[in-house]
Amino acid sequence: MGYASTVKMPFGPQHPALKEPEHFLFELDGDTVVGVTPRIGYVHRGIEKALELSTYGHGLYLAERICGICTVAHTCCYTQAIEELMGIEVPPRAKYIRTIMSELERLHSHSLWVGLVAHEAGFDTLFMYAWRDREAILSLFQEITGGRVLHAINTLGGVRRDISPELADKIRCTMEYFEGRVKDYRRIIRTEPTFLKRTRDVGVLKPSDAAKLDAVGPTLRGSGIKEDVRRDDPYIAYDEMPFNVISSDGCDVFARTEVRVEEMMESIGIIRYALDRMPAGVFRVRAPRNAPAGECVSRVEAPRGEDMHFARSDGTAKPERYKVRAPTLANIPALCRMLVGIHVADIPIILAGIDPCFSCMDRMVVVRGGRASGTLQSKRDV
Amino acid sequence: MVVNWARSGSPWLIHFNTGGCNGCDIEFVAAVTPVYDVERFGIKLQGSPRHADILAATGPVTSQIAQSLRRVYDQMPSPKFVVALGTCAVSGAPFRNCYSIQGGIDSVIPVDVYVPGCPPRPEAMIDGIAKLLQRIRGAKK
Amino acid sequence: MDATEAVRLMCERLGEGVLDARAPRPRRAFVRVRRESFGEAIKHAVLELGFSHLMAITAADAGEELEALYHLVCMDATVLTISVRVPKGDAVLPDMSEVLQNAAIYEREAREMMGIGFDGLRDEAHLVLPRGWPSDVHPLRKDRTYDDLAKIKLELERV
Amino acid sequence: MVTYEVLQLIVFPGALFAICLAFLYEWVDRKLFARVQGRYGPLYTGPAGIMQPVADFLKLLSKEDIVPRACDANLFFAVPVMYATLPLATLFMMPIAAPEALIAFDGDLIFILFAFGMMTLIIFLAGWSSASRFSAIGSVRSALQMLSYEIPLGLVLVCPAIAAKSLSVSGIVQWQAANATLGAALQPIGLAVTMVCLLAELELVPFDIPEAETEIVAGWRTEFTGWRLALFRLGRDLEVLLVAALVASLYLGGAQPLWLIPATAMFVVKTAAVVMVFSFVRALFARLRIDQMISGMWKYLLPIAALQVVLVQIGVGV
Amino acid sequence: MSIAGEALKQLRRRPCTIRYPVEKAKVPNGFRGMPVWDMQKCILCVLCQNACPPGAIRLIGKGPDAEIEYLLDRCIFCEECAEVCPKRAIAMSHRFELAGFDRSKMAFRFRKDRQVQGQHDAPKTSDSTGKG
Ligand code: SF4
Ligand code: SF4
Ligand code: SF4
Ligand code: SF4
Ligand code: SF4
Ligand code: SF4
Ligand code: SF4
Ligand code: SF4
Repeated sequence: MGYASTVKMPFGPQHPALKEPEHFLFELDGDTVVGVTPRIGYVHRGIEKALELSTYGHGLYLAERICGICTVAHTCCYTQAIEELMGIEVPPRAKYIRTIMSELERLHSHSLWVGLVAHEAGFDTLFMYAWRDREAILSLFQEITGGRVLHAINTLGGVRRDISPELADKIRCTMEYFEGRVKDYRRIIRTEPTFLKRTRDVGVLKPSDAAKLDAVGPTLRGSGIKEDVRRDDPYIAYDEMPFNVISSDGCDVFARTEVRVEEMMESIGIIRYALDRMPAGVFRVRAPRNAPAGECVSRVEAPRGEDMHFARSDGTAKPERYKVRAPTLANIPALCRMLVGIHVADIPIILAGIDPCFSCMDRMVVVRGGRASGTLQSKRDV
Repeated sequence: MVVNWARSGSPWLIHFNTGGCNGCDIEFVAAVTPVYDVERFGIKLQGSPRHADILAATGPVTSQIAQSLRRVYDQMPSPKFVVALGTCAVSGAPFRNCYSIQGGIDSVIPVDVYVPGCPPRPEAMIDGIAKLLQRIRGAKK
Repeated sequence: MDATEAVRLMCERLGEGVLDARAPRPRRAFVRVRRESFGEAIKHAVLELGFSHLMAITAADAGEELEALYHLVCMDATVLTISVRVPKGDAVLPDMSEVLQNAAIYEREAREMMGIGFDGLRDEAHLVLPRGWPSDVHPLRKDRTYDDLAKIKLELERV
Repeated sequence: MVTYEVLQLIVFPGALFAICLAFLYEWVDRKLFARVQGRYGPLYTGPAGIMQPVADFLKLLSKEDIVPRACDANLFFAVPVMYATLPLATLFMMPIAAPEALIAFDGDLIFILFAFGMMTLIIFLAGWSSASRFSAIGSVRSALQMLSYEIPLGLVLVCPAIAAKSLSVSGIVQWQAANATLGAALQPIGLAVTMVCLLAELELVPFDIPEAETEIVAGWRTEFTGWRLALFRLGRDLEVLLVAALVASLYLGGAQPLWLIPATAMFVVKTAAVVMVFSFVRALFARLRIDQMISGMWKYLLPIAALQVVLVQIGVGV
Repeated sequence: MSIAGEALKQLRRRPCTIRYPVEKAKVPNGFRGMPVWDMQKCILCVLCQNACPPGAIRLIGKGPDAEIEYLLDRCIFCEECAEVCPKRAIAMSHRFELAGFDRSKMAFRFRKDRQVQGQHDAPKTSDSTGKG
């Protein structure tokens, strides 16, 4: 039983490997996956409609709740879009604070992810260590913003709280500690043979496929393509920050892990630089209630890749159309490509490899494979 | 007596995200990790609803997930308890008007403990679970 | 390629097909084209100008018409938004997954949420949104009010 | 006299003692595993959480019992009972309170090996009887895994027997005492191979493939609830004790009194040490994939095990 | 095996766990817990109601009978209300142990002369509020 010619194996919506409810229907031939039908939409909450029905100020809190992991990315993207529509310029100090928050978020998100990928590989001890160390970042968040996960710090016209010199010292101090920890992860993932066995040559995504299927973020950079919105299309204060865009040529789960760990080192560098050079002055300007008619595209490099918001205003206090495209959705075609032809036991680790966060994906996705026919478009190329 | 002691001393949890924003979920997972370590209470995370005593649900219930939630709840052997973690799970709050949201967890299954917070800190979650355990311990046969 | 350059090249190629073209700030270009020139515009941008990365397709409700906005990015991170309008009665666009491999996923989204049909898009089967959601109700259309949608939601719950 | 023997079987060093020890070791394992990860582990159920396994067991007994419609009811009933009683019965062949086990005969080592095989068969039946996809995959994986470790395990386990010229565990313990030596000192390779195979037998990381939570939920146990699950957990704890007792007896001298320390205490100390090594080791690895595990077992472990046999033959021959 | 060094180190160290219900949790200044009202200061201007994104605040009634209703089960602890209040009548307290068995007890009513409370004790305004 279970090993007949091709069997269908459901995966989710409630499954220990997915902390979020999603459903994948795998077609198996023995122990090999021959087809994937993602069936998403379990987390579809209707945020786009809600955003169009709420004022710019209230919408900020909905944008923040597109996802609890990259809230800073989404609020940066939201505020940036609305500020462009309103025509307000954010004070430089606020830009620096947003940059610091974005990078802290990258640290927390990537270390969370290192833990998760370890967990998927059955490496619970590393998972525990990574999450323990992540707490240091969360307490920083708590000190800076008053909340551990949803920060409510970005606001239209700047940020709501300042980073005082004492706080800056605390951040530096935590960075010192965290740098040591990241180096330790780097050593562990590069040398632990069982972990390497599970991640090397698993979930291969060729650079040409990655580019054609428009993968984003570490998934793309793990296939050797150096693209990063922070460098290519600088926003907030990134044009003043020195940092390297990390990529790795492995094209497998291990390469994606490596990219993330190295990015953490870069983030620490950016935070230090920004703290040292933070301009003085106000950190918030008043935002008007209404935005004049207009439209704009706003892009942000979230920890998982490029996040894009499109806003169109009509002169009222509410957006006329607000569109969100979050990184996980962009990675789905590439994910389906990776999942075909692999071993069943590798499914969780490959899924985890793109760091899928469905809550943002479903914000809009309505791709639901039909019973027999429906698969994602990528299936067609396979 | 002994039964209540055993039940309150060995709550096994199953986690179910019904459509939340991940904020609650990562805080819930954080509660399992060293800094909060709910295993102190004997709490174990279970993958199968068949093995669980407490359903820890996060997020507003989307129309699509409602049936799955119901099914997971039905699969759990009684006595079973439900903890709604986070404002969304309590009332669906920021999303409660959205067209594909049914509301809080209690719009689908009965809830024993509500833990407001967006997201609740891991301590607040522990507080909610501890209150539930206390109630189980005190329960008359 | 920078934004003004992209706008200029698009206008040169499409001529009368362009209804509106702007480059409001560096790295952002908006070009609105006539329905007839739409396919040509996308192909030109993707294949000749190098805007090969499709970020997303936004579907919008513009009163009598529906609008689809294709957000394309090139290597220099310039975002070119090509938009096209179709009347509500005949809201069909060609499927672009020939040139943009990941277009289908966004096209399906646009169809589900806004009711723009895509000629040649497979996976016609089934409806959007939660199970049992009526296939002719597109929640992002402006004429769909919250109360209206809430009624559908209530019906779903009863099932 | 008969009552005394019955008492021995039921209370000490028989069933009751074994069950208590098994629960204690589950606690030791969880506690140590948690400490390695920088956590406390169970803390509030009993002093330092020591009653945790008991609470788990009692709670499961008091839970609702669900029998899935699709499953085979008879098997579904029999499997948990067998799973708990088999290791318990096998434990009677382990010297616990004295160098002589309650049941000792020449060849009980073979029986123990057979019992390990049986455990896997029961697991297979368990997964198969519950008619669920995850359970089925779990049990197939379990059987595949057994095929790969059973042979090296059998090979290395006969080495102490060859050295002691006895196929009885008690005999091997007594031989070690008589020669004032330890199996571990004579056959370190054998000990290492045994430990690896037993990690696989117990389905611990890196070989917890049949229970890989992130892949197939709870593997073959997915569908079991209530007292059935309680018995599975008990059987599992007893199996850990059995394995620890086996290692302690064959390689660490087993239940021999040392000066004033009684045999039972030595037994407890040695088995506890083995359990702690297991839980420490399982914290250090990632899970392997089933094909990697099987090929590793055949490629590396089997030759090493064979080498050990040859070495022992040479040692005995000389 | 490469994690063995760290693992051995852990065994010698005390776990980093905060033994929460036994030990008290430490909450930093500025933490956004449950908002509390100082009705002495409130002028019933409704700005907080308008600012609240999930609609957790409502003004009920008029004149001397007017009450402010605060719905704990809807609040997302965003601090908008405290920020917008012209009289600084709202402050984010440090209270986060808000779990309850009954949702109907999660509504609070505040009146200018007295405070009608739900399940929780009257939040004292001096209660370790973030910003005094
Ligand atoms: S991938 Fe990340 S966000 Fe998604 S369920 Fe897993 S942990 Fe949560
Ligand atoms: S998933 Fe998207 S379309 Fe659906 S409600 Fe959320 S934001 Fe709106
Ligand atoms: S990818 Fe989406 S769901 Fe995941 S963390 Fe980012 S915004 Fe959140
Ligand atoms: S309560 Fe807040 S953090 Fe939790 S799921 Fe809802 S929005 Fe996210
Ligand atoms: S407090 Fe401000 S908003 Fe309220 S009535 Fe007075 S002036 Fe107007
Ligand atoms: S904290 Fe935010 S959600 Fe809560 S009452 Fe104040 S404004 Fe409303
Ligand atoms: S703005 Fe307020 S009322 Fe509107 S959807 Fe958001 S939370 Fe609900
Ligand atoms: S904003 Fe302040 S003064 Fe106005 S009603 Fe609210 S609490 Fe009272």
